[in-house]
Amino acid sequence: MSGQLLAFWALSFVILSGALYIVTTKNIMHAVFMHLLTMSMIAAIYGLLHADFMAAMQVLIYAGAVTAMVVFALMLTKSQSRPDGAGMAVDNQQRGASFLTAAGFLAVVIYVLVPQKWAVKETAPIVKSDVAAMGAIIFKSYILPFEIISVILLAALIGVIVLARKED
Amino acid sequence: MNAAMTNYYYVVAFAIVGGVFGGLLLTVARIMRPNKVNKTKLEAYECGMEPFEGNWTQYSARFYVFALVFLIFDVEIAFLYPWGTVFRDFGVTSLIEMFVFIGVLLLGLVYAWKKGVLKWL
Amino acid sequence: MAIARPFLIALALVIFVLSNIVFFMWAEFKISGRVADRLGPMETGRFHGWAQPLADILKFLNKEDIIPANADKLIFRVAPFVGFIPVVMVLAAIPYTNKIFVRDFDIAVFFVIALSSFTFVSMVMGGWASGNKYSLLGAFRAAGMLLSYELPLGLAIAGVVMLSATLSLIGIVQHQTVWNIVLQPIGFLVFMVAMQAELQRSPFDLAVAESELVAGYSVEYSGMRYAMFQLGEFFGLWALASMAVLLFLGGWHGPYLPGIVWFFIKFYGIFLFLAFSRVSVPRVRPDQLMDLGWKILLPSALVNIVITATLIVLVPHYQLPLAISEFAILIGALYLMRRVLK
Amino acid sequence: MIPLQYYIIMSAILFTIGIYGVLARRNAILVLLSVEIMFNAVNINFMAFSAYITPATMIGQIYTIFAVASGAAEIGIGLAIILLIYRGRETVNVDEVNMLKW
Amino acid sequence: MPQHKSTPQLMEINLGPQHPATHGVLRIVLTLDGERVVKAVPHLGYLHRGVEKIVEDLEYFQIPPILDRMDYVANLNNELSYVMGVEKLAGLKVPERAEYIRVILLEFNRIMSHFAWFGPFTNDLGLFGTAFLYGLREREYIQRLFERTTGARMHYNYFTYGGLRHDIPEGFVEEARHLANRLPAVIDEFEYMVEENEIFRLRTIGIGPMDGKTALNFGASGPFLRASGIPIDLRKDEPYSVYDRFDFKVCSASGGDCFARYKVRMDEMRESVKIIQQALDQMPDGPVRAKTTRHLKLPKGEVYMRTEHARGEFGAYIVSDGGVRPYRLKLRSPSLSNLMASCVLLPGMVLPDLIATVASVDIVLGCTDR
Repeated sequence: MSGQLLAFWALSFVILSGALYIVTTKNIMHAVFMHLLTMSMIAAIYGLLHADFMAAMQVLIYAGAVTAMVVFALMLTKSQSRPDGAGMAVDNQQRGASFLTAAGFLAVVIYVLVPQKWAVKETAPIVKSDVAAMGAIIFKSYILPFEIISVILLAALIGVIVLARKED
Repeated sequence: MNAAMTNYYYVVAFAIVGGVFGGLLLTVARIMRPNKVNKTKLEAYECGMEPFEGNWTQYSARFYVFALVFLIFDVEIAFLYPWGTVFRDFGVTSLIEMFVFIGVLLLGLVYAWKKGVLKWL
Repeated sequence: MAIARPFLIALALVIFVLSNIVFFMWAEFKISGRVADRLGPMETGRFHGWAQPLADILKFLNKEDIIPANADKLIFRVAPFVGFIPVVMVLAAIPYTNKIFVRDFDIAVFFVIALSSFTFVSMVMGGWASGNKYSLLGAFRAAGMLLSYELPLGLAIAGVVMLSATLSLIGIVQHQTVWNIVLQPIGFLVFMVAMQAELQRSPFDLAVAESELVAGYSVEYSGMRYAMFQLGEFFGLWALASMAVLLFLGGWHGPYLPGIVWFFIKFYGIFLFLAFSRVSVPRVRPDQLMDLGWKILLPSALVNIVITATLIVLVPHYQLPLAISEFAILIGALYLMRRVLK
Repeated sequence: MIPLQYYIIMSAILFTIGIYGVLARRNAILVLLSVEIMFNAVNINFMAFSAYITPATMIGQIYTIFAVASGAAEIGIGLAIILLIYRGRETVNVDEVNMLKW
Repeated sequence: MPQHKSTPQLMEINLGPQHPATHGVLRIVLTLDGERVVKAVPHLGYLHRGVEKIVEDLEYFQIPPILDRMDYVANLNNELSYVMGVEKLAGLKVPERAEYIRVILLEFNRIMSHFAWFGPFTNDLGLFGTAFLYGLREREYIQRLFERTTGARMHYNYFTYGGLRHDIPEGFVEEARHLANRLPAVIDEFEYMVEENEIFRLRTIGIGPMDGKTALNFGASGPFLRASGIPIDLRKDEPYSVYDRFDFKVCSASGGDCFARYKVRMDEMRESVKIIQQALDQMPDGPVRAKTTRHLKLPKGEVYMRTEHARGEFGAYIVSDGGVRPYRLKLRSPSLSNLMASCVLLPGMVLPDLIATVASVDIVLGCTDR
């Protein structure tokens, strides 16, 4: 087993168990910080795919900004009166049905996807993850989505300000 | 192992060393330190008095707006770096593109400013 | 051997940085002592109290470790590590000269910025998990101010990235025939202020604000766990001060002396600045801090980017015009601010 | 060399966990976190395909960048809506928020 | 479905008694909305030693040491009101020389007290101990003089009815003159240290503004009141001792904010230096103590004597039933009134401003709690 494969297994284990923890724990704050861990490990997966810029961006945005927002939102909603969230019902009554739905979905996906033959480049992945190369591609070919992103972000900002200002 | 993977290997090694080092410090402390816990010691500190009930406070929604503005500018930084490495090659075009991008986000900042949500406390 | 090498390097580097940190601590004692017209530690170790930091570490090791009853035990234990491990990882990306470095990362700058966002996570975790009102308030402050100052920090660096068209720290230093502080004075100022805020040092030590929140997010931490937060802060100081040297002060460039000496001369210059500013100004209020971050530093960093980009693209030999216009704007803005504040 | 299938299966499982979370969770913030998990499962897929199939043009990777950026906007708005509901109803439980108007 | 707006979650928190910025053991129970103070209730009594009750069992000559322990930063100012009250009731005439020495020591003590305020005040604003130690350093020089004069560093027990316990030591005048000549430069240095500092100005100007009327209604006095633009100073308005022979200004400032309080104290120290210099020049020779008996019996009656303490009006109300012990000794402490006055300012402030305001009032808990 090569080192990369080992790393992949380890990362997958952490990611999947972290995700399972997020969807099953009763403690919301634990879920938030486990989310942080999971996202950081996904960043490591990106590293394994030779996309170090994306890995750093994943850490920057998910570990930094999104965690901050979720923590703030949690603190604003007082969704628990005690830090450990004891005595809170965080799940609904559809756990069994949800599990069946999810399992069915997984079965279908695996049934469809796994036998598929992908046109994998034999030499791949060898791309040198160069920020400059990526910048060149974005600013040459994807300039419209780039500008649209800025508008979306602006819309989100204005939306949040309008929503948050309702109190006054 | 190619160069990029070696980089990651180093980063992981540093992380492990950091973790182990921290753990080592705590372990040494665990051996050395006294451990005489009593109920009073385990109380939360509140200036020497018994704490009032409820250590949970609801902050104003303004703070949330801070987090969001931060998120948005964080995304902008993430785009600025690749742009900063290549923008000379495209000349004036990329300049204009970026100005539009920054301008639109700046509009958001100015909007937030004018609406008075950039006010902590 | 190839497998163990990174670990050995990491260990050596951590120990090297740690020994420097011991010196930092002593120097800070001495500097804050001299500034306050006293001697600072004199007894421990006989010669000018050189052993005081070691004694402090020993004391930390001997302190009882108390986890409050209503704390969230898991997060309480994990938080110091979340603060500590990323700053150790950052060490992998920092070069000291073009010969002495761990790895030359393609995205070193971005890597450092990304990892520095863990600092505030650790503070929020620690402050929240303590189950204490003061630490909760401190955690809020930490979250707010670190968020607000990461933006100017990142944007100030963006100006440097644009000048050298690379994210590699070695590349950036090699590109600096003229030190970037000359070409990017606005960026440098923004970086220095944001750096102090990121490091939670006075006058921006709001999250620990001794006279207000007692010790902020770390109220309930004691002994070695508390020391780990402090260590993380010092490692962060190491990382960010090195970044300041590499990005703005020409890294290891300098005449006569070898590069590594130049690096550490500049590094300790930055450290002296931090040590002096810590003891000479009062703490700002949270809202003033936010105003500074969002309404002064962030726009200035954006202005810096716009000027830099425009001049680089439009003027072939951009260095002189860039330096002149940046300095002109900086001086003008400072003058105006002074007029407005008076 | 890690086969591409590994990534796909891993992200499929991750996506499934996210689906379970969205369906079974009652707390809106946890639902949103589950959505984030699904989101990242998709991103892993993009990245894997990008690395294995179009390494030169980086299509998947660029797609992911934009997806992350718009995802950031999404979670921002999502949380803001949750906050608004909380302010009106004192609850963040999605099964109690069943009216069209509040 | 009924619509209801969520009420802000308020947090109740203890600020003190054991807190780095409450100057002893003041406890303020705060109700916070985020960091904004909704309600602030001071709780006193953590340093209550029953001074007023203890003194009922003591003879008149035994009382000054107890009073020393009230306001432990400006001790001589405490003693003065009481001994002057006793003198007034007993009809004692204090020798000139004793009056002058009293004035010199009182003004030095005022300066010491203001130094001891200046340091912690900057510390509470977050200045990392620098100005604190500068303040204490200057205080130390004066304290050494006091130690040589009175024999104690803190609880001097130097004033007694009829004058002083003993005469000043050799070289007192020279040392005092040296100190007095040195102090203006020191005060300038302190001002230079903080006043031009942008952050200091931001943290103090306009923070905790107190209007003069409210301050008066709460019975505030001293620098706290004068900072609100009401120049009431007992040394000028009803001169006691020999204060009418000196030329000095009553310092006041408008605004009533933390900066004004700081400024008033700084100016006041300069005036005190002037008084000291004049007193040193005019000081006559002679005895320092009138003829009195140890077990003094006061005639039946009552007297209220008030003097300008470093923190405001310090009053001693002595009721005598004709015995060797007071029937009742009521002490009016300026700290208490000033603290109560400042507490109306606190709601609506944010926590750092609250700390700055409470610090700027200059309370000494030994004085408020007695």
